Formats: sequence, structure tokens, C-alpha cells
Amino acid sequence: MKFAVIVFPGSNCDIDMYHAVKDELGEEVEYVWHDTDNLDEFDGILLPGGFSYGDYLRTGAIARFSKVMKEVIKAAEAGKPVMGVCNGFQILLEAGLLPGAMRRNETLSFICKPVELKVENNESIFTGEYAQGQTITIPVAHGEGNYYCDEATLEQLKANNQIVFTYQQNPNGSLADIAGIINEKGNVLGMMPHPERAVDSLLGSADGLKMFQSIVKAWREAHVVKA
Amino acid sequence: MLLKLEPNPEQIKQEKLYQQMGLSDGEFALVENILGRTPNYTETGLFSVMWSEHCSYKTSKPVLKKFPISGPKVLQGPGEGAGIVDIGDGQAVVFKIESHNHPSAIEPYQGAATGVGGIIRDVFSMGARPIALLNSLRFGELDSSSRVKYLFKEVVAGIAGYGNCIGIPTVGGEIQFEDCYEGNPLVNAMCVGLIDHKDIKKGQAHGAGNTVMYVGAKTGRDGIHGATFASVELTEESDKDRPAVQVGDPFMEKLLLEACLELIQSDALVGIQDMGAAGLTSSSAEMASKAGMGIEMNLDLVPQRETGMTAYEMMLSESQERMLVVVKKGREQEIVELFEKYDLEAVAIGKVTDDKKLRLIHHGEVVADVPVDSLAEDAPVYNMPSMEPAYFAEFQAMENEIPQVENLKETLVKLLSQPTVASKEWVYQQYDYMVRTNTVIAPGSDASVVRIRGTRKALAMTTDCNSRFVYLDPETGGQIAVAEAARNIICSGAEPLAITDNLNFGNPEKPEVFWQIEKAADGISEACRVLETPVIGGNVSLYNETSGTAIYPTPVIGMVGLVEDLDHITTQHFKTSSDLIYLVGE
Amino acid sequence: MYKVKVFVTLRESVLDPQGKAVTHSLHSLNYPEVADVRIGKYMELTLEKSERDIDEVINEICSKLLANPVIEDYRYEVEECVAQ
Amino acid sequence: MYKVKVFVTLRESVLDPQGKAVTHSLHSLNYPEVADVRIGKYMELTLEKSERDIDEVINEICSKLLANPVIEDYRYEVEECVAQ
Ligand SMILES: Nc1ncnc2c1ncn2[C@@H]1O[C@H](COP(=O)(O)OP(=O)(O)O)[C@@H](O)[C@H]1O
Repeated sequence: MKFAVIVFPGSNCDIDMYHAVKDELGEEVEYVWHDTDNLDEFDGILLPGGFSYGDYLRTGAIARFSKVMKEVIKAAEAGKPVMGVCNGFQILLEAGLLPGAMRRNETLSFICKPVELKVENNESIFTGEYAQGQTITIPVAHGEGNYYCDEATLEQLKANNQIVFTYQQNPNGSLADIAGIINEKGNVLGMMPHPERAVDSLLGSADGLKMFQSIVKAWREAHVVKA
Repeated sequence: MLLKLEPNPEQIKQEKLYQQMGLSDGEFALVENILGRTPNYTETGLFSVMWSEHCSYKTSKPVLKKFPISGPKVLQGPGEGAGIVDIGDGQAVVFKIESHNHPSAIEPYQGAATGVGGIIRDVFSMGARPIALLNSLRFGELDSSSRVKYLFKEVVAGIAGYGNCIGIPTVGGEIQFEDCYEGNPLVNAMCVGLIDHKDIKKGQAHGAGNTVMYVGAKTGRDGIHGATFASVELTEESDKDRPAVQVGDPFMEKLLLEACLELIQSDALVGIQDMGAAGLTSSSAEMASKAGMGIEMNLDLVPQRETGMTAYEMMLSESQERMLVVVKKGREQEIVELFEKYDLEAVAIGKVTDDKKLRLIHHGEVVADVPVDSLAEDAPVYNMPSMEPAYFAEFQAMENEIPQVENLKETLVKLLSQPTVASKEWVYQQYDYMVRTNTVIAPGSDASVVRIRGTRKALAMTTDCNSRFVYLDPETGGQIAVAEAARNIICSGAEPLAITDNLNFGNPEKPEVFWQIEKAADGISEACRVLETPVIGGNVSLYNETSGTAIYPTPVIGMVGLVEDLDHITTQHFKTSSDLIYLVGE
Repeated sequence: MYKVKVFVTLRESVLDPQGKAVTHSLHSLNYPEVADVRIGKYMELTLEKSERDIDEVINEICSKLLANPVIEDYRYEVEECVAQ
Repeated sequence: MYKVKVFVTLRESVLDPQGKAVTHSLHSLNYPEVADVRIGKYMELTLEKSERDIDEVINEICSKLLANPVIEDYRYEVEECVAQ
């Protein structure tokens, strides 16, 4: 399986995402610059964390107009797995690939620490390798991770089982303790915590690796049948 | 548009206008002597910033001479943007510490942020990839005034804001709260970088006819005279000293960083230096002087953010996120294209000359023409009088008193609840200490450890200084600061390599303060010799006083050590119950 | 040339953590009379005259980029300036 | 009761990285007519009537907390509301 790590001006977790896939997951991966207009050769799209365009105005607001985002939207429509982490999640929200918006953390300050997440839905292509209800430790590092959507949207998220991860102890004020959601079709995931920072126990936790493994497994299953 | 009438040379001399810029009568006479005429307004500005303590080290030079600066692994000692130490396998570690005390006292968020931005540029202008940031902070007591809390909160936010955005992990630091810092907080930032020996670049303008290019953010009127400002005491007036405040743009610096690291690989590059304190003036004069060359620049070509800027304003502006580079003649277009990819501007603004002059042209006229060495090398050096302060003899004569502890638990809890001693989690939780996924030991242990990807090696790093000790006995206190840093490094599983230091002191014109500087430097030197950790660079911040009262002498030590194998890494935390606890040492 | 002032505010129903924090600190600074604070953005745009209708341009810019319709509202004021 | 609108803007010479980024992005979105964007804050305060002069209170609040006088300027508009 071949992954693209999209690099926007100001992305800074691109390298972490790249190494997680290459060194720990052992799959193919390439950096893809924000002005690329073709993602056909990639099977999975990763939008890394960081501060695209300085996060000026609103997080993700400027990045979503990058040339590559048209291709990301195309890939999402084609059913390819698209995962946005942290700033990547914020960009997916601004681009309308996921519902809702991000506000500043309730504490108004940046927060960086490992947090415990609950796997709310292990039936998605991103979470198949986890047990339902499992607690995993993944770091957060963000200033604006306070997820918001209106009530109707929240009801929909719940009804469709789109809430994939929740915080055990909400660090940022996020609505309904939401840490990560998927789209209705289930192939686009946005989450604030950084699974790519939790793939090597030398650095504290390897709980994030299963997320990448889930994607690969789901992809293989789908493509082995077809092949 | 504002039309600015600059005073002519006669007025500058008669009305002693140079004094407002920070030049003394004697220094102005020296400038006249060097030039053989009275300098014009722009030229007076050039000398005033280059001869400020911040750029010239005119009072601290004799002290810095004491430091041991060489060793078998030192590839670059003091004198460039940052020092460099070999770590084997063709790799080296680059690091330096720098202060941003006065800007942080005025505008804590931006002061701290631009301090971080500046030290990062020092490291990547050497050709190194910055891999970690540390800091050392001093504030008044937290319960003394709401201003102190505000400063503390904003400084931390500023460091986080810049470091997090640019994506370099802030992995460590130290904080002390003490009354003496109430009006004059200290904000020292350190950056550690990694480089391959073959990529080491210097800030030198070689080769007459080569092109001088300006890259990065446009120049505005921000921070004019910041270097001079850093070299005076803070007064009530400082609040109104508004032009000295610069705003950082970490996004711009991230682009500049990536572009410069790409540029380093180009054989078109001759030299590169960041525009830090004294901006265009110091970068051009120093690059030319170090290469034994001159530089001629046409200021009309300098990218400007504001209209109607004068030569004086452009040369003294401290706008952030800018670099000066010298490239081989004829290769300019490649450079322009390289920077364009990152949405950055690279503009040819001048050329290297062989007449050892800094010549500036503005609106078709020569507005400055001065020998570069006179700016970069010939600042007067002062041997300040030094005198042992009365308090020192008094303290030395005192008997040691062993405190009686009645309730151990109560005392322990009280100690632990001192902000200086208590957990600093509130602070480092705001720093992204994990980005780039190499941080093996995060903040909260003795030293922080960052692995070197693709090897079994890692780097341990720490900043330390107990200024109470230094105040009580500067020489022993200086030794203790180095020794503490070394212990932190060793405890984490590394061997100490070298140090960088930031000498934060009061007004050196006071003999008692100068004595503190000398003694502390003696102590640091002695400890560095014994521990074989040479001083590979540093920074001096003097005039840290409010209303005539100096801070405690605070020579902050930044030390880096090498972990030979990841298996050697140790953290300070207790691991399992019933493990035995030993006390080692005296 | 036009000078355009754009005001972006959080929608009523959206909690404003920053505004809440400011209200709180104003109370502790002893301004009990402050009942509420809402924090938004204020932008000053300078636009050259073009063939396109200025209101159309501004509405596009605002709805695409300057405000996020999920949580924010905007309004604006246009002032025409005579070039000097 | 008063409704107060406070506008906080960056001082002229102070760099506005946000405004710069937005201008740039608008150009690439094909709005070349946008010559400049400066981004500031817009706050809406609700204040109860008190014994103190409203202008005095607002000026204090603005210079102490809402604006940072070292890099920002502020202005405000007061509107008196009749309680419903
Ligand atoms: N306290 C110090 N100890 C050792 N070296 C120092 C100290 N202060 C300054 N230096 C060195 O002096 C050199 C000249 O500094 P300069 O280039 O003016 O630095 P800066 O970038 O701080 O303006 C630098 O290489 C710096 O490392």
C-alpha cells in the first residue's frame, strides 16, 4: 500500500508521519507538495499536523485552498482512506470533508501531553485492529482542538457511529469529549491526537501503530478480493 | 508621507546627538578619528549599534578571554553564529544560547517569541538542522504582583507560540522566581542543531564581485536600535520605547529554515548570516570583515514593508526572519528560484568589494562609506574597574548555620510548593516537546534526550544556573552551575561535550558588578577545564537592572552531551516499589 | 479604492472560551459591571477598484475565507476613498 | 446597560503576519484587487450601569487588558440600551 504525506507550507509533523509509515509500519510512503495536482498513484492520503500557513486567521483555513486539496477531495470521493491528524483534521473540517469546526482550547493555551482515548467504534477501516471500548494512550499537541458542531450534526454523528475516539479526560473542552470522527462513508478520519507519535515504545507509546495497521489490513482485504 | 529631516554632521557633533544613540564623547571622537571627518547621521547609527555592548562585547571581551574554548572535538568555537562539536560518523552538534531580556520585559509574548526565532536562525545559518530548543527563565516572586504573573504567562506563551509553530521541540529549560528579577526578567533561549561536517557554512563574504542577496521577510521600522536598547538599563521610560518591539512570524521562519537548508546544499553559496541584532548593519559588516573584504549595497533594492524608510532606518531595523547571503556572481537566478518555491523573496542588493569598506547607496547617493573593520573589530575595549562588594566579605565571615528541621514532612511539603522547586508541568505542557518524534526523555527529568535518527546515538541537553549561589560567591557559584549541568547530563546517560553560556549581569560600569562577572567567569572557566567541556559560544546580557538595583549575577550554562547508545539512557524517576535507593557522593 | 471593514463574530449559540476568560479576568480586576464579553475579528481591507461589484467580491471573500460559516457570522462596511 | 464595541488594531509599523498571509492567499484565490489586509480584534462588551463614568471604565479596561499598548491601538463605540 502506498501512502502520500501531504506537505503544506508550515506542516511540521510531515516527517513524523513519514517515518511512522516507512520505519514502523513498513509500507511505501512519499512526501507530496501542496501544489501537486495528481494523487492517482497513492492508495492512502495522510494530512499531517503542524501550522499550515502559520494557522493564521483560523487553523486550516488557508491550507484548504491549496491545489492539492482538490485532489484530496477527489480521493475521498473515490473511497480512498484519508486521515487528517491535528492540523490535518482542522484542514478537513475547513474543507468540508468532515462536519463541524475547531475552536481554541478551553484553557486558551497550547497543550502537549499523552492522553487516554477510548475506541468508540472499532468497525471503521482506521480502527479494526483495536478492541471495542479499548483505552489507548496517544499524545495530543494543539492550541485549537476544541471540537464544535451543532446539535443536529452531533445527533447524526452519534446515529451513524461516526465518533471514533473520545477523550477519557477531556483536555480541551471538545464537544461530547470528541477526539476523532469519520465521515458518513467511513473513509475519511480526522483526529486531534497524534497516532504517528505513538508508534515506538522508546518514545513512550506504540498504541498508535494499530491505527496504521488497520488501514493497511482493510485495504488489503478490499483489494485482495478484487484482484 | 512623513518627511524626515536628518541632522547634519555638524549638528550631530554640536548637539551631541550621538549620545542618544548610545555613543560616548570619547567613542564619537574615535569615530571621527577613524573616518578623518565627522560621520553623517546614518554612519553615526552604524557605529552606535556595532559598538554597543550587545554587538561589540566592549566591556565583556576581557572576561570572555578567560574561557577555555578549544578541545579535540571542537570544530567551531566562539565567533560564528553558533559553536560546533564533533560527535563522530561525520556528524556534529551545533548549539548556542542567547538572551532576549529587555524586549521580554516590555512585550513578553513577542520578546520571548523573537528570542526563540533569533537563536534558531543562528543555528540554521551555520547549515544545521535545528533539533531542539531549551530556555532559562527568571521572574520575580509569583505572589508579588500581577505584572509578574503576566510576564511569566506571556513569556511561556511566546516561547510556545514560536517553537510549536516552527516545529522544533522545546525539550527543556529551567525557571527561578526571585525578587531581584521583578522589574527585569530574564529570557534566555538555546537552540541545538545537527549537521554533517561537509555542510558547515560560515558567515563570510569572500570573492570580490560576488553578489550580496537579501532573503526572507521585508524590512520595516520595527526594532530600530534594539541592540543599543539591550545595552542600557530599563527605566520607566522603557515602556514608551515603542519602536524597539518586533513581532515574530514563525511561519515565515519555517519557510526560511527549509529554504536555507536547501540553499546550503548549493555550490553557488559563498556565505550566509542571519540578520539578528543590528540587522543589515551587523550582518554585512561582520561578513565582510571576517573575509577581509568590503560590501557595497544599494538600499533602494532592500525589500521594504513600509514607505519612505531612510537609510538609517533600514540599516538599524531589527525586522525578524531575514538573512543575508553571498552567492557566486552569475548564479543569482538559481537562488531566486529556490526561494520562490517557498514563497520567499531573494533579492540581489549589493556586491562584495575588495576595498574593505561598507558602502551604502540610497536614492543614487552614497549615504555611508566606512571601513568594515572599524565597525566589526575596532570597537573600543574597556577594562572596567572591579571591586569586591562589601556584602561578599560579610557573607564570607558568617558562620555556617545548620537549620533545625522540626517537622520533616511539613518542611518537605513547603519546599516542594515553592514555585522555583515545584513541578514545571504547567509550563512544558504548553511546549510541543515531541514534534519530530525524537524526544526520548521529555521535560521533567534531569536532562532532556533527543535521539539521532538512523543511529544508536542521542544528545542530552540541559540549562542550569543557581543565581543565589552565584550571588553569594560568584566564583564557586560559577563552578556549581557548570557542575550541575554536567551532573544532569551524566545522569541521563551521556558524556558532556561542551557548553554555551549566557552571562546575565547588572551594569558593568559598577565595579562591584564587574567583579561578579570576572569571578563567575573564573569559576566557569575552572569547571570547564576540569570537566573538559570547552565554551563554544555564548552571549552577554549586561545592564539588567531596574531603578539602580541589579539582578543576581546569572551566568546560565547550556550543556550538551553525547549518548553513545540508546541503551545508556536513564531517567530520574523511581521505577518500581521496593527498588533500593542509594545516595552517592558527599 | 475602497476601505472595507469586516467584522467576524462567533455565532450566538457557540461558546466563546476567550470571551469567557476575559470576562473572568475583568471581574477579578474589579470590574463587576462587565456582564459579558464576546471576542471576534476586525479586519481592514484595502481594495483597488475592479470591474466586479464590490459587494459581490467582499461577500465571496468573507464566505470563502474570512469567516467560517459553521461557527461565525460576518458583516462589513465599505467606504470609497478618492486616490490622493 | 451599555453595549460597547471595541476595535483593537495593530499599530502602523508593527508587522501583521496574519494579514500578510491572508492577503497572499486572496491573491492566489484570484482576488488581485485586494491590496492589503490588516487583522485586529473586535469585541462586544455588555456593561451594567455603575457609578463610574463609562468612558473612564472602558479606557481602563482597554489599556489594561483588551489591548496591548506596546503594539496595539484601540477605539470604541458606546451605545446605551434600555433594559427590556
Ligand atoms: N558569554 C560568552 N561566552 C562565550 N562566548 C561568547 C559569550 N558571549 C558571546 N560569545 C561569543 O562571541 C561571539 C561574537 O558574538 P556575536 O557574533 O556578536 O553574537 P550574537 O549573535 O550573540 O550577536 C559569538 O560567537 C559568541 O558565541
